[in-house]
Amino acid sequence: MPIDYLPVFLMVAAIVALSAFILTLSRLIRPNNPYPEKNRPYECGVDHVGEASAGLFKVQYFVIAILFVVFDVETMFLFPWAVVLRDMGMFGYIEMFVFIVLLLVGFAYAWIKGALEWES
Amino acid sequence: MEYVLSFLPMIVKMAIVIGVLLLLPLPLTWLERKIAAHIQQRPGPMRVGWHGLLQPLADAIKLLTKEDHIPAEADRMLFAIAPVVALVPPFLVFVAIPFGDPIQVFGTTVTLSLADLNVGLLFILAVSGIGVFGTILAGWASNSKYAVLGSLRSIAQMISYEIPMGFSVIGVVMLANSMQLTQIVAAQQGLWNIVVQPIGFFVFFVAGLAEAQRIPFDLPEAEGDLGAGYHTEYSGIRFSLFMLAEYLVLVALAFLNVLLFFGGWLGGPAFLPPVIWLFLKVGFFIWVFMWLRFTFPRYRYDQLMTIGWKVLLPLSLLNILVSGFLML
Amino acid sequence: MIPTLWYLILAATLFVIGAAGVLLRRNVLIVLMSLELMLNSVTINLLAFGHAQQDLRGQIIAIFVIAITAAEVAVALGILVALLRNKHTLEVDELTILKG
Amino acid sequence: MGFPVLSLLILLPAAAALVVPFLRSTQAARWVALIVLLADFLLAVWVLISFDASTAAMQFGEHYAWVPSLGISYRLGVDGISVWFVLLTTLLGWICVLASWTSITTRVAEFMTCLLAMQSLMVGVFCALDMILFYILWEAMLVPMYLMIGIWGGANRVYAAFKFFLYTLAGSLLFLIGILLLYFNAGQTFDMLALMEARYPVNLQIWVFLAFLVAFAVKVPMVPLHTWLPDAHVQAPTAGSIILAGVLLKMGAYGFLRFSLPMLPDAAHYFAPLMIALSAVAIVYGGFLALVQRDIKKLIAYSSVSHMGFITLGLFTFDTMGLSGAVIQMFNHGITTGALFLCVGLIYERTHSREIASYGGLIKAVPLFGILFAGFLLASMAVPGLNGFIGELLVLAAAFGVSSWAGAAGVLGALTGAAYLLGVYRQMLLGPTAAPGDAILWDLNQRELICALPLLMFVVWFGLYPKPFLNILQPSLDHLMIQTTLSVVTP
Amino acid sequence: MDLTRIMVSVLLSGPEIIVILGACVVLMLSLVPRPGQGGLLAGLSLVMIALAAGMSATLGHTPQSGYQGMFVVDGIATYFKLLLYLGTALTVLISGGYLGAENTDKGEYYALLLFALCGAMIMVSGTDLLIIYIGLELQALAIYVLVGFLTTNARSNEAALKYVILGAFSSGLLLFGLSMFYGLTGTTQLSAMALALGTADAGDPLLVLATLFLLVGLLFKVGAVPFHMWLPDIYEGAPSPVTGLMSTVGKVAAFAVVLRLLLHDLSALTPIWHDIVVIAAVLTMAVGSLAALVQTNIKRMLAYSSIAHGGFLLLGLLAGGSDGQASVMFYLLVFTFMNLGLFAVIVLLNQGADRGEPIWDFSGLAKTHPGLALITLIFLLSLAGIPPTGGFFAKFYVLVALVETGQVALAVIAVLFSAVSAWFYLRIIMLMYMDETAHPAQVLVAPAMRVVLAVTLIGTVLTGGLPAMFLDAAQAAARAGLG
Repeated sequence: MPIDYLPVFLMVAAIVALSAFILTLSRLIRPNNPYPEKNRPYECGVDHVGEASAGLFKVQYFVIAILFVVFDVETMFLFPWAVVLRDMGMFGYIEMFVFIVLLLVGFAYAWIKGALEWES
Repeated sequence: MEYVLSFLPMIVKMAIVIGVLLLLPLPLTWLERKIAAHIQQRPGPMRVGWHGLLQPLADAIKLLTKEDHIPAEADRMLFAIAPVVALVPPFLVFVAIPFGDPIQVFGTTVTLSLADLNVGLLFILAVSGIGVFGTILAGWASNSKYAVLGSLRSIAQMISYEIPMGFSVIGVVMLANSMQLTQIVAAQQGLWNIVVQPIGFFVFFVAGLAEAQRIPFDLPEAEGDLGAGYHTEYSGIRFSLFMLAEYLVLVALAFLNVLLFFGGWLGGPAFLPPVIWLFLKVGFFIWVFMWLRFTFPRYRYDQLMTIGWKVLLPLSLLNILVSGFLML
Repeated sequence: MIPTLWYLILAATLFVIGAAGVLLRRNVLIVLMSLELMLNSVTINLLAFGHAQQDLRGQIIAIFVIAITAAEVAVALGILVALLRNKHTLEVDELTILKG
Repeated sequence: MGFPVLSLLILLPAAAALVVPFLRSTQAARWVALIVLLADFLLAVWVLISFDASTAAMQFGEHYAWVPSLGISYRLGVDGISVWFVLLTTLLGWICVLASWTSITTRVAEFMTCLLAMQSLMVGVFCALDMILFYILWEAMLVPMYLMIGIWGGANRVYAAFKFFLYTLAGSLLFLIGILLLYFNAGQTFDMLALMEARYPVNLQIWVFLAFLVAFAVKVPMVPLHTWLPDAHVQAPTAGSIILAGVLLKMGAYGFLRFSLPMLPDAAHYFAPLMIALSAVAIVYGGFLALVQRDIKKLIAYSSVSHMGFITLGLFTFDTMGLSGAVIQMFNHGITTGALFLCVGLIYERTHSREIASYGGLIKAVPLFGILFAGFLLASMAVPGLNGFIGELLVLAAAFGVSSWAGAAGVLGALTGAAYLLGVYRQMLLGPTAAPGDAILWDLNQRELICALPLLMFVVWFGLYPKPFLNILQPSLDHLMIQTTLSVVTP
Repeated sequence: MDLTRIMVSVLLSGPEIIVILGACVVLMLSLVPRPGQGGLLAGLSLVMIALAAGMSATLGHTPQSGYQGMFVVDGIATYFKLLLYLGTALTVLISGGYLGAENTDKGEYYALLLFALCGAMIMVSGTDLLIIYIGLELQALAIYVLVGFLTTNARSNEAALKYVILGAFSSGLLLFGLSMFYGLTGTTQLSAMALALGTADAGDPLLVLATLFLLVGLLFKVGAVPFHMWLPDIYEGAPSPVTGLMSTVGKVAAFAVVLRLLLHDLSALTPIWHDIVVIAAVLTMAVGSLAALVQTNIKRMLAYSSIAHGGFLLLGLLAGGSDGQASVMFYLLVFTFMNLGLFAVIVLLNQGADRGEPIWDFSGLAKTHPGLALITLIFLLSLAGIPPTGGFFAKFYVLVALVETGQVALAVIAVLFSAVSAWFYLRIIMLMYMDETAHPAQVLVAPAMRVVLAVTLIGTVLTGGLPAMFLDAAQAAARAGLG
């Protein structure tokens, strides 16, 4: 029932309010003395060069992200299946077996292809 | 009025949960430092209060009053939001966690949970997934190389372990025929899941450690090596919100381990109320986490990814197939 | 109970926003997000209808839609990465080798 | 069913067309094409000889199912009209090979393939008794013709080829829709005879007639749609011009005669005034345009427009005289114009000029050529005693029966024709000898004579003794008259 | 769920299972790179396709339904599947040389081809909107990747990205329509939906809206105007064999879905879509024919030509009835032959360093390669619809179906644009035969390519010369499918 989720929303509201309160409180009592040198990004004391957010990163991060997107969604199929597996019996099991085997084919492909190798 | 009153128990419960959770990190930090100290055969904090008991409080005051600076090139808006975003998910997890069977208080039935959702487990997994947003926002908004790299590493780690984590609890759901946590606990009436799902537990436990970014999987922040990961640029109260969130994740993880694999509040000796018994188990897990922290070395990043993808993921998938077959 | 119509209006609004985003925004990533928005509005529609008719089919289709969307995004990002390596841009306007 | 002689007529060149491109030697290609087309001609002669002149029915019929589910069949047959066109086609076929014997030097095998394919398709068109078969052959003809003009034509050949192709294609596609309309109104058959038997509502007839009109008018060509013709004629190689003028133009008229008149008599009558008017315009306009041409090929092309006007004029008088005049004119124009283009081709091969004014006194310089050319020019002028006369006379007589304006236009056209043809005659054949540039003229050799003499023979034969021709034609014409007149029913 | 019904379902989907297994095996084999691996994988793919074709042929025409009415094997499905096998097999054969020339001889290519084939098969057989959607996405996803297969080529990448974005956009539209249909009828299964729609009011604004969304999605996939903008860019950028695949297999599958949805199960909606499709068809022919006139890139030109042909196919849809369907089916068969044949030629000519595919690649071809030029000539004539090639009969049958249902005006428009479209095919013929400059490159025709050229040539000529058997097959399938 939707009403079950009321605490969820209340909780979000409460935490946001609480954080706001704490932050405001801190703002009121803490010192505030910024100057340009202090506000520079941390780089072990060296002058920073270029934009950090515009840099290009190791492609492996993208690969991992894409693999995650694909695999994570499969969880969605597994949960409902797991709930009713007892009722579906062998048929349901075989169905999911085929599904997981196909998933493993893809996984094995990614593995052998080297998508999971972090080094080099 | 009647209608509003019907929400009263819920509001009271929520106040308790929030209050406890907000204060819990204080003793936990003390505990962790003490455990660390004693494992390393040193006394740890001793000055503030008896055996340093008030040390966390002092720390809190320090953090609250410390100057907070925002890097000049940061996205100020996102920079401010990130800690809050990181803080919300662990609290939400506790919305769905039950602390025991319903009890009778003043003649009315009170459930010992904020919301015993019928898809509780899924909800928890989903909500904890939101946690990465806090990380990515923090790293991105800082616009600092250390922070960005740290957040990338952190995210890659979290999402890598989220998959085996999700797969590992499938066996539990299968056994309980439900994703409702009270049902899952109830299904362990005779036998705890740890017995029938050892692989599931192992995967869940390890993946959980990685999710919480605890040693031996604390690479994202690895203070000694990498600055401080995604929250390099944070200080003061904002930093403390991140710390708060991390501790809460730890606690939530302990709860989940207990609820899913160790029978929750069940099976305790009769003289203890189930709730206490649950807390004891949770406390044990928290202690285990801390103990691990000072026992294991840190993995290399490639080892970390290898464990996640090449060990845990196939293992959890196999676990699903085998336990499904055995169950039928 | 929230009337089904509200869901539909929400879905339609999201859909229109998404479609507008696809057609008007120039950054490829935002275009992809807008696509996601369109497909999510479909999911809302499906769930609302399924709920209104007390029919599980709506949820099942929604799951499939989500899964397929994930695959689509995965493919899109993969291609985007390849493109980024050849042409360092995320702007749709700069994809002009193929006139049209 | 008997011996499938018509199929043989069609398939013989087709088979040769498949073989010729693989021949290594150009000489072999020429000889194979010549022999095959000559054999085809002899076969056509045999068909003519064994033709039963006493009946209007289709003869040498063949019928095989082709696409049964759509009612399309392979159905052949000839009557008194089409048998003559088969003869004409096959006659011009081998003449074309001879005419291109030395003038085509590049890609000879491919040229011969085109000629053979054309021949097969053209004979097929005249023999087809199934609408779709007819249409397919009619359309397919565009391709070899397009290639002939486009590859072996003059300087501006590509443009001319394009124009030719697209004009004809656009026209004939509407024809297809018309066929389909008839098909569904006549009970789903493409059998021409059955389609002629069927009766259609006047409204439908009018639309279908218009659709057919476009196709045939382009092919004839009638006046507003004639502009492709001068281009195509001028740019085409000699053989192409001969085929275009000799056969292809006749197909438009043949279409009117075979489809528009018998199948859509009501619409034909309805549109007769328009058609007559257009024909009259074509006669006069074509004639006047021919008058001012300086290029000999263009002149003949415009004269064709004018002469084809006589044919359509005759067809739409709905008079026995007019009809037979038109058919006779069709055949004779085919011979005469083909011959004229042949002559132009022969002289062009020597001088590479088509400028009328650059020639003079050819009759002295090259007497054999001069005599032949003179003969064909006179025939084209419709001088009594040569083949052009009878047809034009019959058409004019019929035209005066319908409308004195049309008749007057006809007479004017004939006079103009006389004027420009005589102009050519005087300029090129008489007077002091002149040739463009420093071209060396030499008289016709044996091969060229063999090309031209049969045509001259026909010219004289039909001029003096057209009786056998008319005998074979008559029953079919009578039948056609019945079909066009009796079917005028008020719905 | 009793066992026999499951077994029947599995049996019915046998061809799909074979193809998927084949794809998985090819994918796995592609991981062990060896010299000559491309040939092996191509061969394996062909074997798998042949097996699936055999299975489909044995399943035959009698309508049989499986997976609780979500999947059907009937006349139309079998016919279209055979067509899909043909198209994919030819593409496999074309690809070998191309991949070699592009130095991207990766085994995944064939696996993706098989995945695309399987998706298309599922589209053809699905009788549930969800299944159709899944098939469509499987096909589309595989083709997205195939379009971008030349990873180092920016054109290929760009085309792939555009295709993903627009493909997903159209999927979104389609899905939105689907969700509304689900809401209105309470089901996604076509037969149940047809029942529910039988009593529905065609004027209901929600229903109209749902139909519109569905229609727009479908028109997108078909490449009909005004949703055709993606086609030229993607055709141009994609590797040539993939373009061939998209223009044949993709079109076949899309039209199979269109036929099944609009003419069969959702025929109750005809009043809503009919006029829109009329306009779309006319515009499609107009834009396709006219825009092709000015193209100087052969693949772009063929993209527009393909759009124009799509317009013609829509006319077959408008004709409806068993003749209309059979005409679309026959058209697609002929189109597969002639278009893939032409793409094979393009791939042949395309092997040089210059990959701009300008139409001048064809100039003077007849001088240096008369045989190849002749074959190309036949394909071009067929595309232009000149008899006696298959293209003529394809268009002819559509016209027959149109006139049969009294839509003469449409037929007239169709033939007019058909005449226009002849222009740009003629242009290539002109270049081949009438251009004086000799074709520079020496073209080597590998054995696989010979097979492709032979098959497509024979197909194009046979469908023109002896169309009876092909027509009968299409008609029989259409009638069996109606039952």
